[in-house]
Amino acid sequence: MSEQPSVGLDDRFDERFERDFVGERSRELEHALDRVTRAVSEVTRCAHLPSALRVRGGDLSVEIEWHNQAPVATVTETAPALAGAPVATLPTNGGAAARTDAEHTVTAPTVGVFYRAPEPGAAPFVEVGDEVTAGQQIGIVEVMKLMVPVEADRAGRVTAVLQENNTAVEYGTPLFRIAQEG
Amino acid sequence: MSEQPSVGLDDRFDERFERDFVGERSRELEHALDRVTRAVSEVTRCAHLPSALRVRGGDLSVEIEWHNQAPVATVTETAPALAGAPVATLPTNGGAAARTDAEHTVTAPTVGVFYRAPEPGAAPFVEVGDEVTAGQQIGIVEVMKLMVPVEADRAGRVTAVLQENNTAVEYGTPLFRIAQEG
Amino acid sequence: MLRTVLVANRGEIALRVARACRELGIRVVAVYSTEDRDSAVVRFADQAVHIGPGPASASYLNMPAIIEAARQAGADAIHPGYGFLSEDPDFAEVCQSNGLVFVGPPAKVIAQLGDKIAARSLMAAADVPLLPGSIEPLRNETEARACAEEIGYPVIIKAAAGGGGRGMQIVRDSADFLAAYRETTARAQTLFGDNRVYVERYVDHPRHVEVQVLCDQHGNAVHLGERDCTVQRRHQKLVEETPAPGLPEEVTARLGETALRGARAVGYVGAGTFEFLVDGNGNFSFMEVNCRIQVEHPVTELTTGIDLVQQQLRIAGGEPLAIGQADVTPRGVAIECRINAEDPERNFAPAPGTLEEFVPAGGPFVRVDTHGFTGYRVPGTYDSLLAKLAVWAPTRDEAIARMRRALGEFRISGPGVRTTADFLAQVVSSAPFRNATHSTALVEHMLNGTVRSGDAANAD
Amino acid sequence: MLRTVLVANRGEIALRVARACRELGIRVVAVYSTEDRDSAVVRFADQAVHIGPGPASASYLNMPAIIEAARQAGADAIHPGYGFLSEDPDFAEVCQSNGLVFVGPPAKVIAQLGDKIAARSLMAAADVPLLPGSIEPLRNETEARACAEEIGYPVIIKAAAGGGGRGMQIVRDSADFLAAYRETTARAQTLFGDNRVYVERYVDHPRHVEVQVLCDQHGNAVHLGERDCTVQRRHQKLVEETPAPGLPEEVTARLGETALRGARAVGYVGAGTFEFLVDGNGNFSFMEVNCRIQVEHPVTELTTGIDLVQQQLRIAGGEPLAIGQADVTPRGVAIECRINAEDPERNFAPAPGTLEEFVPAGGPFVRVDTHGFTGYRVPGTYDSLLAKLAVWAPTRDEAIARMRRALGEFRISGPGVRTTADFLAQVVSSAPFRNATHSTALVEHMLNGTVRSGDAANAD
Repeated sequence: MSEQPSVGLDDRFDERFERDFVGERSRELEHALDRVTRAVSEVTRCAHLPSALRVRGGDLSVEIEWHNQAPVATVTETAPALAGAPVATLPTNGGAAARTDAEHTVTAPTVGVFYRAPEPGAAPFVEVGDEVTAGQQIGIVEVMKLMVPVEADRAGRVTAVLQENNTAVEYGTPLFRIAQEG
Repeated sequence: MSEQPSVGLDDRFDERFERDFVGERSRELEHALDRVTRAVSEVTRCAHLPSALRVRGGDLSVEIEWHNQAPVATVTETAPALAGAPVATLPTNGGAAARTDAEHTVTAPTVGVFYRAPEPGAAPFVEVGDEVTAGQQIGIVEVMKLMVPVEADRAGRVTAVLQENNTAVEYGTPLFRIAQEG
Repeated sequence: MLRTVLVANRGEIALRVARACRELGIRVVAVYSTEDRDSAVVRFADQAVHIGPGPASASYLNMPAIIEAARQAGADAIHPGYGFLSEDPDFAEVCQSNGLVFVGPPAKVIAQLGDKIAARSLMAAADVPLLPGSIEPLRNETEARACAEEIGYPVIIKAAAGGGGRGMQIVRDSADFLAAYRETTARAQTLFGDNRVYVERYVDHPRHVEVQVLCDQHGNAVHLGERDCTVQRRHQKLVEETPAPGLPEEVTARLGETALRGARAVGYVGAGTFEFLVDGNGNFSFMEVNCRIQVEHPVTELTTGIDLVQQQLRIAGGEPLAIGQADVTPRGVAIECRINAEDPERNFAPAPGTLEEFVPAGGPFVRVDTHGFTGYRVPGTYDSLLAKLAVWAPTRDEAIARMRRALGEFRISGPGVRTTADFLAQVVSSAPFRNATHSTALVEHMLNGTVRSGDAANAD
Repeated sequence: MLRTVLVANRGEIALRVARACRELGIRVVAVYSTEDRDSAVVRFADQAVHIGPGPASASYLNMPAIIEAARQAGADAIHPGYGFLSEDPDFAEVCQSNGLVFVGPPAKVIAQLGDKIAARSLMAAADVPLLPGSIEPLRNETEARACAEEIGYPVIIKAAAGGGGRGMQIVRDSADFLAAYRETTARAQTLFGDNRVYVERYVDHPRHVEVQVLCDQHGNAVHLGERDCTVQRRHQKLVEETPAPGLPEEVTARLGETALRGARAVGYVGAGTFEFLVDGNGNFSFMEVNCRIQVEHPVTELTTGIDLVQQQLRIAGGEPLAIGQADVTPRGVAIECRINAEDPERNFAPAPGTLEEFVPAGGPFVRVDTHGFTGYRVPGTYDSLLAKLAVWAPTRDEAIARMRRALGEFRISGPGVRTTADFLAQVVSSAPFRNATHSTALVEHMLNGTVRSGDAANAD
C-alpha cells in the first residue's frame, strides 16, 4: 500500500465539534475527540484500509469515509503526462472543498506545440491574473499545421500558466490553472 | 486462505464498554477507544479480512467498513490437506471465543495410515470423552512399516476423533480434537 | 537501420513490435490513449506519448496526433501493427510526406490490394487462381445476376471495400439473388461509402489457408510457408496453425509459389499474407492480401525461427533480405490460440475488467504474447484480444497435447472478467480438429451441439 | 507408458516435470511441505499429498513419506527432479524394492558415478580423457605429494565424495601441498564421512562444457550436443548456453562421441550429463556425470526441439528411443539465465518474500520456467531459484540481444524481495561474455571490478 488515505479532517474540525457537540460536556468530549483522531490515524496505518468508520457515543457521533484506494493501481506508475496533474484532496466540508473545487486545470486538447499567442510576436492570449469567460480562447496547440484552440472551459481568473510558449505538449498536458470566482 | 483471524475483542468487551463509556466518560472512554483501535489493527493483520466491524455497548457504538481490497493472498487455493481443518468462527462474544481457544487439534505427524489401536482387534487407544495427559499415545500412523506414535500434546478431554481407523492420512491431517479443561 | 520507431498501436502487438525494436537496438516510442496510460507497452517503451482520449478515432486513428508524436519524439519510422491505421494507404502516404518511414508496403500497393476488385484483376493477370466470379465490379443488377448464373450457385456477394467478413452475403438460390444484391450494395454504401460489389463462387466448409511472404525493397522475396486459419467464429480467427494439416506437400509448395508470384506482380514490400480458400480436393483460390503483420504470425516464427517483425523493420530500413528461400526450413508444428476477454456463455460478449489474477502459461515450447499482467485493467474500448498462446512440438498430436496443457495453466480472473481459454481447450480437443477434418464451420457446429466439444476428454 | 507419476520435488522443476506428464497423458501427483502448500505445482497437479513440514529433511528428503505418498496415490513411478533425492542411490533402490519405477539411472550406476574415484576409473577404462591425476584414492600424504609432483602444479585436491565445488582445494606451490592435503582430508571426513581424496591437474580459467545424453533400456543412446556453463559464481552456474561458443565443430563432435562412449561403458539409462573442463586449446577432460535432469536442460530443448523430460518418462516406461543420432539436428543458439531470489548487493544473500508484483518476460523466442506468480510467497527454506529464462535466436549475438530484452521485462517485487535479473543483464552485456572469451572467473572479475559489467550499454 503505497499511499495513505488523506483523511478529511480539516483544520476547523475540532472547532466545529467543540461548538456543536462539546458544550456542557466540554473537556471530556474534547478529550474523546482527541482519542478518536488518534484511533483513526492508527487505523489508517493498518494494512487493510477501511472505507468507513462510524463512532457513536450517546449523542456524540463521528463518521469518516475514505475514497476507494484502488489498491492494485497503486503499484502502477503514473504516466508521464499525468505527473503534473493536480491531486484533488478529499473534500469534507464547504470551506475546504470550495478552494479545491474552484481550481481548475485546462489541458492540451491534442498532442502538438503549445503557443500562448495568436502569432509570433503578438501578445499572449492571457496572462496570470486575467479574468476569462467560458469558451474564451486562451492558447493554441498546433498539430500538423492545424491550429487547435485552447479554450477556458469555465469562467474565472487565470492563476497559473503551466507551460512555456512554443513547447511540445502531449494530449492532456496541463496548460493553465483557472480559479473560479466564488 | 490459510489462517483464520484471531480477533482481539475479548469476551467482556461489551461489558467494559458499557461501564467505561456510558459511566464516567473521561478515562474510561480513552480506554475503550484504545481497545477498539487495538482490535482494529489486530483484525487488519489477519489473513481473512473482514468487510465490516460493528460494536455496540449501551449507547456507544463503533462501526468500521472496508472496501473489498481483493488482497493478493486471497487468490491462493486452500491446499487439499487443509480442507478438513476446522474453521474457526469469528468470535464476537466470550462464549464462542472460549470454546475455540480451548479446543486443540492433534494432527498426523507423517503421511501414512492412521490406526486407532495398538494392533488389529485391540481396543482403541482413546475414545471420545476420555481424559488424556500430555505426551500420552492416542494413535499410530504407519509409514513404510514404521509405527509413528500419535501423542496428545496437551492434557484434556478427547472431544472428537476425526479419522476412521485404517485410513490413509497426509502430514497434518487432523486426527483428534482435545478440549482443555478450564 | 532505423534508429527510432514509433509504434502506432496498443495491446499485445504494440508490445510485440517494441520487443523487436529493442532487440535490434532501435529506440521505441509508444503512443497511448488515456485508457491505456498504464499499459504494458507504455512501461516497456523508451518513451511514451499521450496522443488522445480513449476512443480510437481520437487516438490510435488520429493521424495528425500520431505524426506529431513521431516528430516530437524524433522517430524516423512508424510501425502500425495490425488493425487501426495498418492498411490505410492515406496514412502510409502521410508518413512518407512527413519524412517518416512507414513500416509496410508502399501506399499505392496497399490501395490496390485493399480494393478487392483491383486485387482480383492484378492476381488474375499474375496467373493466381481465382474463384469463378466477376473480376470487374458489377455495374447493375442484370449484369450481377447473369454473372451469378454463369458461376453457378451457391455464390457470395462481396463488397469491394469490405474485409474480415463484413459486407458479404451468401446466396444459395437464384430466386434470392436480387434481394441479396440490393441489400449488399446498400450496406456497402453505408459501411464503406462505396457500393461496388462483386460475385464469386461460394465454397461450402472450406479450409482457410494463407501464405506468409517477405519482400525487400530490392526485388528479393521469400515465402515462409502457410498457416491454416480454418477455426473461425463469425469470420474471426480463433486458432491458427502451421503447417496446414492434411494438405499434400505438393499443394503447399504450389501455394507458396503462387503467393510469391502474386507478391512480385504487385511490387509488394514488407511482410504480407496471401489468403486462399482450399476445398476438400486441395484446389485453392485467392481471396485477399493482408498488407500487415498478422495476429497469427508467431506460428510461422516458431517453425521457421525467423522473427517476422524484425524482418519488417530491417526491410523498412532498406536492408536486403538476408534469407533466401533455401534458408526457410520449417520444422515441426506450431499452433496458436487467441485468448479473448469474452464470455463464451454470453455469445462471446466482451468481458473486460481488472485482472485481479493473471498467471500466463509457461514452460517448454510455449510462447505467450500478452499485454496483460496482474492488476491490469482491460479497457472495454478496444478489441478483446488479451493473450496469444502459441506452442510448438515435433508433431501435430504433441502440439495439441501441449496446447491443452498450456491453456489449462492460464489463471485469469477479476470482476466481470471472462476469457475464451476453456472454450479454446474444447475446440482443440474436439474430434474434428484433432483429426484435421474440420472446416470453417467447426465452431458453429460446436456451439449448436453438432460436434461434441469435450470429445477428447475421454479419448486419452 | 507410465500411468501415474509422483514428482518428488518442488519449485520450477516440479512444475516442469508435471507439465511433461500432462502432455503425455500421465496423471501427476505432487508432494509438498507445509511451506509449499500454495505452490504452483500443487495447483497444477491432479493430486497433491502433504508429506511433511518445511524442512527438506522432513519432507522432500523424507523417503518413507514420499514412498507412502506414492502408494496412497497409486503412482507407478517417481520422478525426482534435480537436487534432493535425485542422485541418491538408496532412494532409487527403495523405489525399486517398493515396486515403483525410479525415473533415472539404475541405483548401481548412480552409486558408481557418484563416487569420483570409481567414476574416473570407469571412464579411464572407456578411453574418456581425464586430467592428469590419481585414479585411485591416495593412501597417505607421501603418496599424494608424489602424485602432485608428478602431475605438476597447480593441482587440485578433491574429496572423492564431494561435488558442486565442495571439498576442493587448489594448490599452486609444492610448499603448500601438505597443509592443503591435511585440511581437505579432514574436511572431507567432516562433510561427507569419507576422507578419501584424489589429486589432479588444475586448469586455470577453464571453460565448463557438458554433453547431454539420452540412453534407453535397450542399449540405444544418443547425445544432444553440448552446453557451455562457464558463467558461474562459487561453482554455481548462472548462465548456460548451447552450442558452446568458440569451440570448433570438430571438438564438439568429439565431446559428444566421448560422452556416448562413457555412457555406454557404465550402462547408463535415462537423461544424463557428462561434464568436461575445456582449456584454451580445445583440450577437454572428464569431470563428472550428473545422473539427473539438469537445471539448464531447456537450452538443449530449444535448439534440438526434443523434450528431455518427456524422453526421461518414455525411457522409464520402457519405450525404446524414437530418436536416432541423425534426428538430432540442433539449430541456432539458446541461452538460459537463472533468476534467483538473491540480493547481488548483499553478496547474493537469499532475498525471499511475498511477490507483490510478478510479471515474467514473454513474446518471441522466450521461454520462462517458473513457479512464481503474483501473490506467491517465496519460502526462505529452499534454494533461491525463482525463474529460468531461456531464449533462442539464429545467432549468438541475436540471442544475447534477446536475453537482454527479456531480462529487462521481468518485474518482480515485494517486501524484502530482490532478484539477480539486473545482475544477469550485466553479465550477458559484458564484453568477455559477448566475445565468448570468458572463463569461469568472469563473475568474480565483474564483482571485483576487473571486468566492467555494463560494457555493452555503450556498445550498441
